[in-house]
Amino acid sequence: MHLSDGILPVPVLAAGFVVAGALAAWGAAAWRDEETPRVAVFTAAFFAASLLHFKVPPTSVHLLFHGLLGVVLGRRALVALPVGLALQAALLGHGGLSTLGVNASVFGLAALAAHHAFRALTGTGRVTPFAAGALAAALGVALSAVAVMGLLWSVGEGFRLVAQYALIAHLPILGVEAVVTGFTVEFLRRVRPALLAGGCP
Amino acid sequence: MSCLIEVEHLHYRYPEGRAALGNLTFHLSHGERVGLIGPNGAGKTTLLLLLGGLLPDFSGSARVAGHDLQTRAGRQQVHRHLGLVFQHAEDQLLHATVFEDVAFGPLNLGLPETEVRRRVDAALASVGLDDTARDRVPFHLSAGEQRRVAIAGVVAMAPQVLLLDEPTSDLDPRGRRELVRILEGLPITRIISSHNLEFVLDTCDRVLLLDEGRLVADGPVRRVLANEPLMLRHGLEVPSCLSAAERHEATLAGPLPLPVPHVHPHPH
Amino acid sequence: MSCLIEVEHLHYRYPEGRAALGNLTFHLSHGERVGLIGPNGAGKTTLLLLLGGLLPDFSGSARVAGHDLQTRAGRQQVHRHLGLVFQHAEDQLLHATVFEDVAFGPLNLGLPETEVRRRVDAALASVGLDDTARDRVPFHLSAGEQRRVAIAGVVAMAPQVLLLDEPTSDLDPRGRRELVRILEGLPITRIISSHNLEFVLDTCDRVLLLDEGRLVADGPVRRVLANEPLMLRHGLEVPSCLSAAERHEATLAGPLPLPVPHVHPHPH
Amino acid sequence: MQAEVEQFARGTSPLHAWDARWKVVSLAVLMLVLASLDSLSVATLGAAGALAVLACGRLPLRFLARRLIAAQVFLLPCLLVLPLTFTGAPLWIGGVRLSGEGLRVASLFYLRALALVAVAMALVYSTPMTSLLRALQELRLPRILVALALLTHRYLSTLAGEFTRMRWALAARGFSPRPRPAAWRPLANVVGVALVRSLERTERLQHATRSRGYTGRLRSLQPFPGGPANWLKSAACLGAALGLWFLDRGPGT
Repeated sequence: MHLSDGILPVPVLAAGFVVAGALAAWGAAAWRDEETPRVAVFTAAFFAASLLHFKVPPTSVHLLFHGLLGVVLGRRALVALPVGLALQAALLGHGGLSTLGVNASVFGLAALAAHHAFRALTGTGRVTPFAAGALAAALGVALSAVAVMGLLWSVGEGFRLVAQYALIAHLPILGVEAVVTGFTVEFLRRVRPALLAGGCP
Repeated sequence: MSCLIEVEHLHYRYPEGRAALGNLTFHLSHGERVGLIGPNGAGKTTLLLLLGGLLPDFSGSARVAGHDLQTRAGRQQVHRHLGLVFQHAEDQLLHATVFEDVAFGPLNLGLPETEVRRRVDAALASVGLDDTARDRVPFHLSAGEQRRVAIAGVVAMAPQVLLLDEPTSDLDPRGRRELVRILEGLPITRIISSHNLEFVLDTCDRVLLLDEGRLVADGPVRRVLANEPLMLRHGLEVPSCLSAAERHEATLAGPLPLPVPHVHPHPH
Repeated sequence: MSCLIEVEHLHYRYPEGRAALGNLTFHLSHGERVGLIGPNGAGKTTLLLLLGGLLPDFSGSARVAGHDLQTRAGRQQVHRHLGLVFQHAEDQLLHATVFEDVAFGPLNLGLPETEVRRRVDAALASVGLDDTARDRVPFHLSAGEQRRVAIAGVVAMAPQVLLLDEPTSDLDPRGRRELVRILEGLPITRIISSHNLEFVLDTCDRVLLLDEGRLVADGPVRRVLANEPLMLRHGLEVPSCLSAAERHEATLAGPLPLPVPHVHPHPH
Repeated sequence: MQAEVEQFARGTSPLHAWDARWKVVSLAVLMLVLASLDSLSVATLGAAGALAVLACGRLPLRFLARRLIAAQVFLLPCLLVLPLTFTGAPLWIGGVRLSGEGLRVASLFYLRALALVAVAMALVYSTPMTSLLRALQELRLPRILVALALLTHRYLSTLAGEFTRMRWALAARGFSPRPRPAAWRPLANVVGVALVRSLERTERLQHATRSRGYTGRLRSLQPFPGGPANWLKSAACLGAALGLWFLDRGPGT
């Protein structure tokens, strides 16, 4: 779930841009031109995921895929996410340009956590690729849900219910996204294992 | 011979409003082998997608194996009788192994496991893929092998009619020869759209010529393809393997009479 | 005639390790019109991409217009001399209007504005697209028109040699005829990879036959294409327009000597 | 979708004719101020101003309405809850106990969101993507972000077609997209297939741009429009932002 325009105070928005900028700068270090297509494809996938809606009354939620981006792109996801979010805000009106920094930071850190969780899980050799992908994606969604809840909570006491609702609305996303990411990771491992070999140099 | 596909006064517009098919009428019976030819943009692919129940919102009538494609139920059932092989085989390969991919259709039909396995084996054999291919990744196969997996995936559903869209477009001559051989071994009603007219000559008896969404000729394959003025008028050319005598005869015979609608009353 | 492309003992492996090109040696001079033929997977596209400076990490030597493709600088400069038209024209279209798309290459060359405009106009005229096409959206054009925009985008960079990968694969016979006419009007050194051997006959003088990444024949187009045993051995077939006499002669002449020393023909 | 947006971005309104670099900077400052407004009356003024800026673009109303609604789908439900959950002076409307403070905060947030979305739309829908990226490039946005945005945006236009074909392929083999656990694997496979194919395709796209001499720096024949009109528009925009800011901190506080 993206944080929309209009709610967060300016200092938080500004901090979001600073953090996201720093993350993107770190994420883009030692970039080789040959990597651009791979990152672009997953950026596009992240963009398209937000078009897959399902209803959670009274609103509707959509898939996020930042866990998948983290699993596949590693720290490159920190570059992909702001670009994907900017395109979502520009072309679809999801999220917002003013909250771009905050959203990119939230998703970026969650993606990074998903990446490390995936590496750790597959490293043990006792977990199937499906389970590793599913758990990593679940962790990514859970972390971003907690972050969104925390940010809304911080806005003021009137937002407690909204914050709780935001957390609950993430549960179906968490379930669907874990399963879809798990199958996707399994598919990629069989068809293009090089994609999962490691995020970046 | 009973009527398998009945299309009458079919009109279709692309979602953006441009006319794609205009007043199409033709019938197809069990056992016919039909080539669908015409220049780029003539509407060949659109017609095949429509017959496959994938495009709603057309006007006129289209029935396949008794299913009315104007109804949602009809469009959802038509895949039980009609197998559609897409132009780019890659578009059709959705699984991580050849076996899973070919089994996908039969599983969706709700068949029991033993029957699914039997069908997959038979389908793979019919397209000349042996057991070693079953566990391979479809995306790692050559264009010709991918095409064969795509055909097997459709054949395994045991359709009454097979629709192939430009099956030769990414094949080299060897792949094309193999495809002709495979189609010979599949004794099934078929519609094949193709720019490769020699391929159409090898695999079809009857030809429908489309141009700008309209049916401009419908007749025996050698007679249509040898009609030089007709072919040139619609951006095609007579295959060089047709003899001068055939060309002369076909051209003298003049324009082909289109089967007139209204003469076939509905058998229902 | 000076040497424009020099390839010697070229080896290339795909990133996943499979051999793509093995011990390739050939030279190409200004003004030559070369067809690149061979079955699917022979390495034709890989060779064109490599000559376009897009694949590093090969072994052996490859020079285009004096640029050594083993060096990064050489690969980055080669687009000034060599124009590459991709198999799927759509993959080459980047901009929202035809004009902007054709101007993209000349702008990247750093040319002044008036020169860019002059080149775009000339390039569009040379592929038979008129002024009304300039502001159209490339993605809404037909396959044939897209192909022409793609060629114009490369011609506008005034390359010394034009590389076309499967330019006929999605064209109907009319589109193919137009492409032959357009290529006639572009008096330029070229390499055309194609499965359509009649097209190769119409547009090339010399032919390189690749199979499994190796050069198996290099000679005058009619002599190679008419050599039936050679063609069949490599999954191709003699175009039906070549006369029986030509076939007989070419076959009698036997295997073609490869023109460059150090290349060992492979046993079959 | 992109084609539609691109088409609108090629209009001739005063907004379209504004140098994209000045436009990005001026509207960014305006957005910063709009996001910071705390007074309900100033926020109303800000939202009206933002809508006026958007109106300068002379974009089709239906299109704008659709986008405005899409942007608020996620926001409105949250705001509707606020008047019920805030404590403070109660306000009885139609037998429901509402919080006056909650209403005020919800309205303020709604107006701020409306203003921000309107300005963002004014910027994005009056600037072709390549001009926007070129402006960001001149404003020193890192080369990698520009290159990545260009390639992603270009690829999005093929992605939709890709998904349509795969949906057809599923339907043609009798797959029904009803949501149920058994459908998840095929759907995930579609994602996987789309990714694998997209990768090959995007690699070809990048090869094609590199073979035409692109090194990550966008160039264009359409220079950014110059002249005093640019300065005036930017001055007006910055003046309005400054005015809103002062009003918001005004004598009231």
